[in-house]
Amino acid sequence: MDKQYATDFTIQEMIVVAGARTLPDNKVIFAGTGLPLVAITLAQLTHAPGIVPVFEAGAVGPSLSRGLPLSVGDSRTTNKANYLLGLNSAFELTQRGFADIGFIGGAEIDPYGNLNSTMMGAFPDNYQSPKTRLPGSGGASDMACSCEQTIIIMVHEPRRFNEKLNYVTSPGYLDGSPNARWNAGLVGQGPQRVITTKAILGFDDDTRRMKLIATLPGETVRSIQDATGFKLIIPDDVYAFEPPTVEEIHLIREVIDPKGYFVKKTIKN
Amino acid sequence: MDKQYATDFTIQEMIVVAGARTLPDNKVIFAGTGLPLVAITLAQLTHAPGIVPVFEAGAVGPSLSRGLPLSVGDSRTTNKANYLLGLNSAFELTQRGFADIGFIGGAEIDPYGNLNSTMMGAFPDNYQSPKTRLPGSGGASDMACSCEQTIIIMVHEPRRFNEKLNYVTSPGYLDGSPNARWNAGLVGQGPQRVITTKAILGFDDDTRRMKLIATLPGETVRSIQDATGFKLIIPDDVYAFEPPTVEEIHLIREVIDPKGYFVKKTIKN
Amino acid sequence: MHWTGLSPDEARKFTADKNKSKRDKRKSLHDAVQEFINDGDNIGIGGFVNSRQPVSIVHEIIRQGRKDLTLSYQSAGLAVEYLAGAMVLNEEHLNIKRMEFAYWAHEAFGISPLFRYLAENSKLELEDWSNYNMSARFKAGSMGLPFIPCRSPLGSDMIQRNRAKVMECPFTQRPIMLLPASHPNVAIIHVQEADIYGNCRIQGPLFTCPEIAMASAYTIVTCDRLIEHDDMVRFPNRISIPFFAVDAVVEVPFGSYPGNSHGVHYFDEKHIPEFRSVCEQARKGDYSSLKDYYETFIFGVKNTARFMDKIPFSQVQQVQKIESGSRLDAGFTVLE
Amino acid sequence: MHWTGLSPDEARKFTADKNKSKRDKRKSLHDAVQEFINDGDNIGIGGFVNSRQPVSIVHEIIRQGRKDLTLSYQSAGLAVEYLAGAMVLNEEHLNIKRMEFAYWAHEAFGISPLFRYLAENSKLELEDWSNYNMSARFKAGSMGLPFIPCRSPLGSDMIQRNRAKVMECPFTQRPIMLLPASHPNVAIIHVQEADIYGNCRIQGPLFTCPEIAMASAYTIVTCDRLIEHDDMVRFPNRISIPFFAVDAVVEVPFGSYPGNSHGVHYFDEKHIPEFRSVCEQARKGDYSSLKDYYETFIFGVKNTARFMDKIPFSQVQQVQKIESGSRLDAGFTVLE
Repeated sequence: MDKQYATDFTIQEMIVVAGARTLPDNKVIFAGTGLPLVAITLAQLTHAPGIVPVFEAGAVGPSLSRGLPLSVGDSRTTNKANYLLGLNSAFELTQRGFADIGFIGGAEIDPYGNLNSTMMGAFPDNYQSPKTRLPGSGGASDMACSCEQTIIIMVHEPRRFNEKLNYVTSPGYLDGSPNARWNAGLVGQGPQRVITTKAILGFDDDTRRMKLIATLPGETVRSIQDATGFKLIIPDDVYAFEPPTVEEIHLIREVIDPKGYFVKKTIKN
Repeated sequence: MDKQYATDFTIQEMIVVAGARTLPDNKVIFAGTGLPLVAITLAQLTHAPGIVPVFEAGAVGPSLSRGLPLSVGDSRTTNKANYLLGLNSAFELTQRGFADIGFIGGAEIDPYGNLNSTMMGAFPDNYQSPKTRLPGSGGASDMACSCEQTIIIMVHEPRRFNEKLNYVTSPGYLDGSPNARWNAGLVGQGPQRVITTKAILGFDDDTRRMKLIATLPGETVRSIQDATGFKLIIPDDVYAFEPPTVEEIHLIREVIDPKGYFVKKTIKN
Repeated sequence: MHWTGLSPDEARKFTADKNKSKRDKRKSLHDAVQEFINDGDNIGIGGFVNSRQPVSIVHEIIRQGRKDLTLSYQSAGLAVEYLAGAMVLNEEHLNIKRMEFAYWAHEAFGISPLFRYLAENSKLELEDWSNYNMSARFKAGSMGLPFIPCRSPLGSDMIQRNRAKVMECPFTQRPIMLLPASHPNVAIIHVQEADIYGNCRIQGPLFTCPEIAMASAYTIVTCDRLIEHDDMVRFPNRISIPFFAVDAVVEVPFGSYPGNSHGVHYFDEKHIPEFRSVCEQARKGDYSSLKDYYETFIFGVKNTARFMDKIPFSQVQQVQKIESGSRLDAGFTVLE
Repeated sequence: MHWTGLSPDEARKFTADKNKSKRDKRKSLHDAVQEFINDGDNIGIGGFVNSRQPVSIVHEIIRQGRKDLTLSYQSAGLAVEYLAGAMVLNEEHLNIKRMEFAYWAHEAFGISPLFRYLAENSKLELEDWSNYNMSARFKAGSMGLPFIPCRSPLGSDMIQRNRAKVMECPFTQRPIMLLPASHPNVAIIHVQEADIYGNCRIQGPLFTCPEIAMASAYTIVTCDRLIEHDDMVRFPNRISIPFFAVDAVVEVPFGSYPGNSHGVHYFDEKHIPEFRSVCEQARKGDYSSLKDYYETFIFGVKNTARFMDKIPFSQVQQVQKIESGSRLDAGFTVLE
């Protein structure tokens, strides 16, 4: 059967498709709230039915067939779960090495994959009166630290991609120095992929700085660099990412998030 | 109704009766294996139905009406329990302050209520080839450390009451110095009573050395001191402990331990 | 070291001295809040975001008013938003002084308008932790330990904004974080089922409710259903919080509404956005809708039963329908 | 620091690199022991004294023979006594090198004759811990922490005989013990119920079985009953060990006999004293009864089913009768 590509999709739908396709089958995947939740569900419904989702509130390996959870702690995360205690148990098994991949979002990122989800404004000086106070770490920083790998999903805008973060909530490769994570006492290997509304990005093996891997439909190397507040490494083998299929967009719109809880028509800033 | 005292009882039966009577009602009592298990059951059947027993294997507040447990981890400890996880949970709630009294046995004791249940022989020199290897701490040392108070139950023989222990397994008042337990980092207050086959003993408030409180039937101050390997403090108000009643002996023999698992006819050394 | 709530040594002594007997602990919600929650308290909040949050207890705290509260929790939505709304309306009646927390927002329902409002206007003393940090801090408290080690988030700026210490592990010689225990003065917890002594049976994620209850000096529990003690102790493995860690038990059906109580009812996907929207208006400077909301749904009602009377029946039916299933033994409602 | 089994960093890497997919893990007991237990291994032993000890796995280890074992457990009876008996009979076939433990005896059934024999004759390297120490060491391992703090037994001589460290708490300035994590090479666990993927449902005390399974590199589980996966996941709150912490599942009815399996059968109050008595004779220098016992009940049978054939039926009936009751939902057998 030939694949049919969708011609009408939003950038949020694109990012969910890109995120889902990045997830390998049969791995234990610790999913943060928001778009990761949608992408993991899409992956399960397409190429990766053997994914074992873990939610920080306690559910391990549930079937997500009862509707999109509106929270990583709600009833829909618990259906046919294979383990179900609480937050401590979920994070402990992650610290122990049972979570292959952490799948998280963030509001601001730097070239080393460090993330900010705490505040915009001068830190530490204006901590008590930030320009914008964000919701806070939640479990994202724990996943970034202790899942064996992390995949980051975020909106691609210049103001979100900065050489220096306002506040480091979730550690990536820290200052990029050799073995920086090991030396800091971290156990996971760090971010492998950053999936944005414009590109698939990775990290250079030596410098640990962000590099472009693939351009999403409608984007070019130039448009992506222009939307990034720091210089990206652009290897020779950058490729164009395969567009969403009709089936993928159908699943997102009709099956996974019909009410548009996480996948909005437009992205609010 | 007048009390009828038993005329025929063994010293093990006497010690169980003395132990049971020492337990206050409505307290959370962490019971070690052996005689404490029998005494706590007798207390529940007589003056203290509101005792909340805790067993180290996990059971909290069970009804002991299904027969004497042969182990602090067997099925009979779990009947109608009010909490039932595992060893960590039992010891954690003890460390937290939820266990009012720990009720433990020991093989050797010193004047400060420190207990040995590890080995007889020269320590540390002959640790690898002790004269007698005992079963080991089990949970007794944890109870001695972290229950708010402890009650000790043991056979009264000169070789078991020594000025210096072969090996300190379960801390009492350590060297007896002021605040020795607090200074060592311990949270519980230490041993309150030592119930033996001959006497009820306590500890002097100042010196923390063992003092005689009551003589059991058939014993005198002299016979007790003679059976003790160190000098006891003998206050003026030592009294004769009330003998076992017919009802108490009946309960032990016919209801609680009819097969004589813990309450043997004779005591083996 | 600066302790909020009780220090580990104070908490140990408090619990050791407490009456831990098995006795009927039913009280009215009014009396429980009156007796156990004081001005200046550090309150440990159960639930997770908008699931099994102790909404009814929070409404009663708001009715009574309390000052200078410290709120300790990992991730919260409604419970904290309701307290914040009361503070925005009248700081003299109720105010939050400090928060030790990881996340305050509503996930799919959006960010917290009042968190932005209060934080951006310097109204709160904030201590940043991760979800695991706060969960582990309660766990250390429940275990009677002064601290617990943790491997995250080493390398983050949070360490500058909290009381964790980084030390070299004496066994591996690698850096490790030590998190100080949390011992709130009072825990507020909603569960599906409890008995009159305080034993609690939880279905679905436990979140960190058992740890918060065991760590705190006092614990107030509301439950959707009060069940017979005999039924409770038929299944001891199902008891998540033992009676001696609980001080007051109140049967409050819909005690976590409009949030989710697993196996009882789902989120009210209509009421939560409505409440959030009046909060958003307040953030933008228009307090009138917020004031109306509080007068209608909190100050204007005596208790949760009267609060529920104000919710259209079809909405209540809908949240129950989503979670309906077969009620089996041991307190499990299984959706087929 | 000298680590037995895996170090925390080795254990983390081992588990991170492991295939954690949900797949059928049924094996024969012979193959499971052959594949996962090697000479020199540190073995984490589940159960508590004589309850839910992995007796059938131990019998198979004895049949196959293993050298230089380290045994890690809190309190054990039968499992360790059986291994010790094999060592006493033929050290070339099986020997215990080291034990990290708190208690080895049989409670109501008496002390362990073979422990006295081996320890008093310098045959074992011993590390003394308390029950809580060993439980907490497994817990630290299961949590991915290199150590866990503990308040007992501070002040004891055990600290001279183990690898705990005492430090000043940086928050309270009081002394506290730090216990190094335990990561055995392999955990051997018996549970009442498991599914083919390795999910385990335990009734009664959990002991430290979940922690040992999560801490170890490999886990072998025997179960009294293999149940349908669909039944298992209807009650996720009842799952005590998740599938990805288990490497082999073997259905072995009476896998902990002659010990107690809660809700399935009680102790065999006849067989345990019989076995203990042949051990006591060996301690006193007469090995013939011990040899007969092993030839009859272990070497002379292929598996646990054939072992049970040697037990008088009336004895089997009796141990089951004590634990008979109504089997309800969620794997609970409730004695009425």
